[in-house]
Amino acid sequence: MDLNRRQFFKVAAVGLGGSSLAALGMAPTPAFAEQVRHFKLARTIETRNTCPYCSVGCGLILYSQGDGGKNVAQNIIHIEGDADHPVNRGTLCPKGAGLLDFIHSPSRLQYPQVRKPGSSEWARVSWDEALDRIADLVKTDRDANFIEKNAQGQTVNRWLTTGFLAASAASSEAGYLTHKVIRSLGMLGFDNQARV
Amino acid sequence: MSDKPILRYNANERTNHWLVAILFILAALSGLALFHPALFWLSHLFGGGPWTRILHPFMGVLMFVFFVGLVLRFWRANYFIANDRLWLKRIDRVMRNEEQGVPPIGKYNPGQKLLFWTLLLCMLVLLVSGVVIWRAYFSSYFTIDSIRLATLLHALAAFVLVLSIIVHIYAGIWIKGSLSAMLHGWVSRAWAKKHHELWYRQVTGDKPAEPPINKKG
Amino acid sequence: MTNHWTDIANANLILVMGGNAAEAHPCGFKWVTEAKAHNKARLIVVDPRFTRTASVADYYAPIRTGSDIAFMGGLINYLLSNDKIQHEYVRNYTDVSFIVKAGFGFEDGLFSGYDAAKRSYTDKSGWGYELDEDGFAKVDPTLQDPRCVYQLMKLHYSRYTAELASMICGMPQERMLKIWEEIATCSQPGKTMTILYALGWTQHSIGAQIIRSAAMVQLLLGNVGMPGGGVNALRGHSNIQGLTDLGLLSNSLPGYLTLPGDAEQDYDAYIAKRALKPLRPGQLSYWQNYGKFHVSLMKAWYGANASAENHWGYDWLPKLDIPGYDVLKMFDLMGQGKVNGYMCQGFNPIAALPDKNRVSAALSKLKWLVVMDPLATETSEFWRNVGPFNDVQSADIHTEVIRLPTTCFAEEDGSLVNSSRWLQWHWKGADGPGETRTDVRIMSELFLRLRKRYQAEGGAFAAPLLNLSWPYKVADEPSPEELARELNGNAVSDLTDASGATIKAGQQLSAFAQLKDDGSTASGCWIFCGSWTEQGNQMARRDNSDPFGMKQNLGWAWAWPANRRILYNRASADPQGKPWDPDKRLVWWNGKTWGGTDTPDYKADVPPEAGMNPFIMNPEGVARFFAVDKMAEGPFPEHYEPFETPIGINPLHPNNKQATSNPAGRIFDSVWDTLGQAKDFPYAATSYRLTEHFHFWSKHCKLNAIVQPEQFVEIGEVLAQEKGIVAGDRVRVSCKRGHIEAVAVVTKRIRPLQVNNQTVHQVGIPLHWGFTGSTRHGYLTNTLVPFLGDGNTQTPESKSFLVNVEKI
Amino acid sequence: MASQDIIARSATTTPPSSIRQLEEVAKLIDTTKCIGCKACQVACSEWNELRDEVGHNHGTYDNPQDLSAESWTLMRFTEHETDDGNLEWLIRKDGCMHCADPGCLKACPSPGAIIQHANGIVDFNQDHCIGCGYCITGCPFNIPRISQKDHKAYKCTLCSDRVSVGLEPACVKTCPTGAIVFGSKQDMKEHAAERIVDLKSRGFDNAGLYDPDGVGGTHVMYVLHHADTPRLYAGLPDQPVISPLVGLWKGVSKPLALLAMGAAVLAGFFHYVRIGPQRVEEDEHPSPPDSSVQVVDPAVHVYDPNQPGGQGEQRP
Repeated sequence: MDLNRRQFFKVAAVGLGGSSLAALGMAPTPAFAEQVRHFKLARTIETRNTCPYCSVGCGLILYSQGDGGKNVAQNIIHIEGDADHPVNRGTLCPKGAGLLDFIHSPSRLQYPQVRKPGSSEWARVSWDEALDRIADLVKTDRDANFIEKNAQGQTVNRWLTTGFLAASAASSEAGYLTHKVIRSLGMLGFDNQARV
Repeated sequence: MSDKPILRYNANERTNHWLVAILFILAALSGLALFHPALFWLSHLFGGGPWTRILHPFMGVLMFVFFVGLVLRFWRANYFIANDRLWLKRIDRVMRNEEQGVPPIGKYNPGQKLLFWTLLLCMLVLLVSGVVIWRAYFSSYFTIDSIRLATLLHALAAFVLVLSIIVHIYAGIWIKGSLSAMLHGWVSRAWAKKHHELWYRQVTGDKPAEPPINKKG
Repeated sequence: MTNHWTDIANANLILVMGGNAAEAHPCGFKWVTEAKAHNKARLIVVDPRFTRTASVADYYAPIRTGSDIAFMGGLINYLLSNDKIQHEYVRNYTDVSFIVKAGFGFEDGLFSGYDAAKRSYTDKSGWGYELDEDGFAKVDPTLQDPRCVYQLMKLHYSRYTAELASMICGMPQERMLKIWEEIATCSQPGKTMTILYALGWTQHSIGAQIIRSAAMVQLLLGNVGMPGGGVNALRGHSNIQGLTDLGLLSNSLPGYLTLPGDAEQDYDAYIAKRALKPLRPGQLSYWQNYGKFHVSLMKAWYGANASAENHWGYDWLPKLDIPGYDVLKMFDLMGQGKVNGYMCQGFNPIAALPDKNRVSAALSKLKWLVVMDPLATETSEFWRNVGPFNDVQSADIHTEVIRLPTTCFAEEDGSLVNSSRWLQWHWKGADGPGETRTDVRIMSELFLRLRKRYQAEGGAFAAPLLNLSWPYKVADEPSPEELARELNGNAVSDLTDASGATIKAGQQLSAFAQLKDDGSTASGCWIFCGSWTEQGNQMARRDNSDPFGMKQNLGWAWAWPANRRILYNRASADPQGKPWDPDKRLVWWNGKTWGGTDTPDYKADVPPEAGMNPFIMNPEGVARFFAVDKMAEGPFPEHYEPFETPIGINPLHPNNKQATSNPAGRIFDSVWDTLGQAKDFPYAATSYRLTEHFHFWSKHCKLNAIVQPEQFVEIGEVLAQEKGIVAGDRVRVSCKRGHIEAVAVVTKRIRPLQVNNQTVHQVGIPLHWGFTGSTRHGYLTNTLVPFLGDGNTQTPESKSFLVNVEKI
Repeated sequence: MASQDIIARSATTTPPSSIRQLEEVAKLIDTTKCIGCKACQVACSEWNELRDEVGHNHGTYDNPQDLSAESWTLMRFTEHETDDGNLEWLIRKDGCMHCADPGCLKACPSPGAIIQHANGIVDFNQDHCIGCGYCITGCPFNIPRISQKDHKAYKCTLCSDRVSVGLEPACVKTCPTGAIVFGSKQDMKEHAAERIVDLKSRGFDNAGLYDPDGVGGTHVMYVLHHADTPRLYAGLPDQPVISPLVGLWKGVSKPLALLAMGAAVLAGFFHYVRIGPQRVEEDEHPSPPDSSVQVVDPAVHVYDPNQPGGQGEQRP
């Protein structure tokens, strides 16, 4: 097959037309002023909080998804420093900046569990089972080992065979109530993390 | 003189050539899409930018593989011979379709031979540099500087290749009979005698014709 | 902190020693940066390692871990012998002129009254002042009396020459002197240095005395009570200050009240012993009000059941037969099988306490263990075999473990007390995951169940449980608001306060000055009184204005006591009541009353000429260089070697083995043979935290795991070369108690030190890894820490022990 | 500052709208205040919802080891001993410099995959990214990374989503010591000037600002104690420029090449028009081979140019 002049012109014309057509029709429309990523906090709920880590006590703002309506389970999607806070003025250290992963950590415990003596795994239990069991264990030991009077017959009202370590990040209210309860049991083996 | 035609390319050779040709078109179009913004629309022929990026290197590698096939078939026919130098000197006459003083040449004229070796060189450069800038699999093994150099060489080789192929295609259009030769393999004795006389004599055993007085084309 | 975070910006010089503020408290450290930027302040860092704090310091000096008293003692000597002290301050506001009893003595590293058998000072009778006939301490304002505190102190520290100090600390002498010189410039009135420290000072067998020595330096420079001054403990955890204030300690009650001992059978004697009378004329001695605080507490706890008749329920409080059942003591008893049950609320003892293997063995002896935590802690899984990281046999561990999921900070309302003593309220942002419950609810439900059982079946001494006041609207989950109001306190019956104003029964009190010891007031923690008044929740205040530009922010949240931001701030003014420096004004006398940029830590209406001194909590009215009988080791800090010492002797007392390490340190008999010798474990190791992680919590956060994924130890280039260790190698760090394996970080930042004419290499061991969480599993670093501690605070010596290092 | 007008798009030959006079923003990183706490790393990943792999410790404080599609910034630590024997721990926050003359944008073949905002932010738009990696080739600071998950290029966006609503970038907000500050480029230069005065007073005679001209200045600048030797800071380029190779590749060569190709086609066209095809004077349509007659198949007559007769004798 050979091309004569006319045919050759045809080919050329078609090629040209085709390409310009493509250029017109198929070329991507340049998207101007495109917002690459949209701002995600536009309508989140803001809650004031305090960093639970060190004792600088940085102000936090928790941003949670949902407007607080009846049908929403607020979910915290972002945490940022509180710019009004006189100490941190909005800043956060690497620990505070990563707090979102604390709240949503795969290590978060979800329900009460018991590990039976000698066992190598957890068994899930209900809160009532767990708390009743603990109450029984506590009472049994206290009743068995409570010391009302010492050798010299002095009133001492102490209980030494069970101990309690208090949290270092629990709120003062929780700490106070814990102290109130623990002392009412006469417990002395009571301490917190102040030293370590 | 007999008018029995001569088989210039057998079926395998033709197939091989057209495979390379098709792959070249695809690689070239996808390459050009990434080569200059004005041609980016070509990427839509391949299903968009990412697909163009994904397909181009595979098409390139395939083209190279088949091209190797051509090389194995034709490299011996592309040695330069004595006449070639004169032919090249008289290229202007060739361009003017004059045969006055244009020496007879073998199966391939020096232009075709030059093309052949240029293509081979370009293909090699394209392959090596192409591997270096192939992000999905290989780039991580090379330094940023070698990648930069490779990118430049790749573009350069591609440019030369495209240019050569344009010449090649036009030659095919210009020299009547060569396109059909590559399409169904046969050329007329007259065609062979006119364009590749030495080859013609070799394959037919004819003696050289007495010196012509003059010829018109 | 005597001062607070933002106040650091007022400093002219910042000494970070025994801490690593930039890494452990980055957002507080910001105010150091501010002081540098806006106050031209200089930053000095003294640390065994060139830390990230050191990377922005103006002067850095390396020091051998545990030798800080030698440095401070040398500094005291330098200041005294070069007369670089704030004379007027020292003369008027400290005890330098007090005459010490003849019984006091110091010989060959031991103070008078030592009982070698008991390893403690059983006779502290000499550790006090000569009293005159009116019971006031004798003083010599000329400071010439050889028995006056000034002369005794001078004598005591004259031994701490620069040569000796440098030899003990392994600190090049010229660096030491350069730093001392810089510090000495702060003896000018108005030029202040702040000292920032943390566990790098507390976690030594001599921790409390190191801090005293620093306080003495600050007193000599007149920097206590001054803006940009003070001795500032950068507390570790978000509410550890609050829990200490609330007395969650073996021997404490809320507000630094203390439990009685067995001998204190008589209630009035118990109060009298604590309501100290002034030791000098005209002094306030605020603890005279102890009774009011105590009665108000008991009214808060036992309500109507606490009455004058039953001494406000005095017998419902347990009495101590020993100084205290602190956590070390309890785990020692546990190891002896004398403890049956244990509860851990947000505390991970197997990772936090010294000698992991000992702790693990102790826990295995428990009948039952309850863990309340938001996270899966190592303690709750101490029975699980996790290969080399926790190589135990679950089947052999017969402890029943109950694990209760709790909410975290974001899932509850409440207040936290930061290091600045600020009570800050926070709000709930979302519900906790799964079935999590608040600590408040768990403790309430537990208590109500116990009370029900005691009501039904009786049992041992049920009275305190049955009489405990539980006035909460929702009994099994009291609201944080109710508890906060109870902490603040209210009027039980109508009363009139000092100003004559009447407070109706049930109204919130506005200040602890209103507390009474007749049962008409209740307050769960007297120092928190004022945090939730009739005006509402003061802890939730958010006015961050700073009208005087002194960075006091009185309108932000609420600070105990009485919203004072800087303790002893009366000392920021001279005896005439004028600020030492107009640019550093906190409080001053305006002719009628005390006031200023901060709430006066003083009786507001007492004129300067009355001669009442600034340290109103001390019966002396002044600050003490001489600690009288308050410290276990003696009235003056003395350098003792760590229990595991790399040099074997105390260069101050080379010939007295008793005085090598702290003679009154806390150590149990069973621990002695777990201590290593330098010949087997030649390197001085120190453990510490990294800025990327918080204790053992943040390793559960992917974000933090990413930026510090795997356990490592830091080794100096010289030692690494000796040992053929290159960065990235795995090494084994061992001591007599066990070993860990980790990646080696080889660094220029730890250099060999010349100590007592020998080369001492130090090894740095961060502690954030364990066998639960999102980081790569690691060994619990405290495997290496000896099970012993400070004689006053029982704080373990996690900061200096001996190890060996080998390439694996 | 909040405006996100686009003043340059990759692979776009016509200028975008650029008549508005907008103030340029800049992030200033003060290495002399930086404590290397990595808060910026964490805040960046938190805000941008990135979670890189939990890697290994390789004997340094640097973690992750290098930038990745999921780590857009990181601290690089260098222990440097000065001539007077003092130890310095030089810590540099590495990440996109947001060049005024961005090499990545120059190299990118995909229209709109890389855009430069009027406030100076250089941003990647993954919707348009084709994953070719040319941006990496073009970047003088070796910043962009291709994700092996989705084969798209990623890097610091200077939190363009935050800046567009008037906020500062996440790393700036979080920086505990104020080592990272943000504002108009002018203000940042002034702030840097103050810092440099302070640093000189502390004995850093070579303290200075890093705002390299080679790339037309940057919208992320450093204050360095040793501005005379930026390479001390984990190989920060002393004189960054877009590689001449890239310049050649993406510069004039491209239009010229296109021109040449076009010219070649036209040359052929006009050659055909003017000189026309070469025909063999005989029947244009040779009769199809008839098998009865002997045909010549080169396959049995291998042509050898070196055989006698191969050299056709000269014509006169």
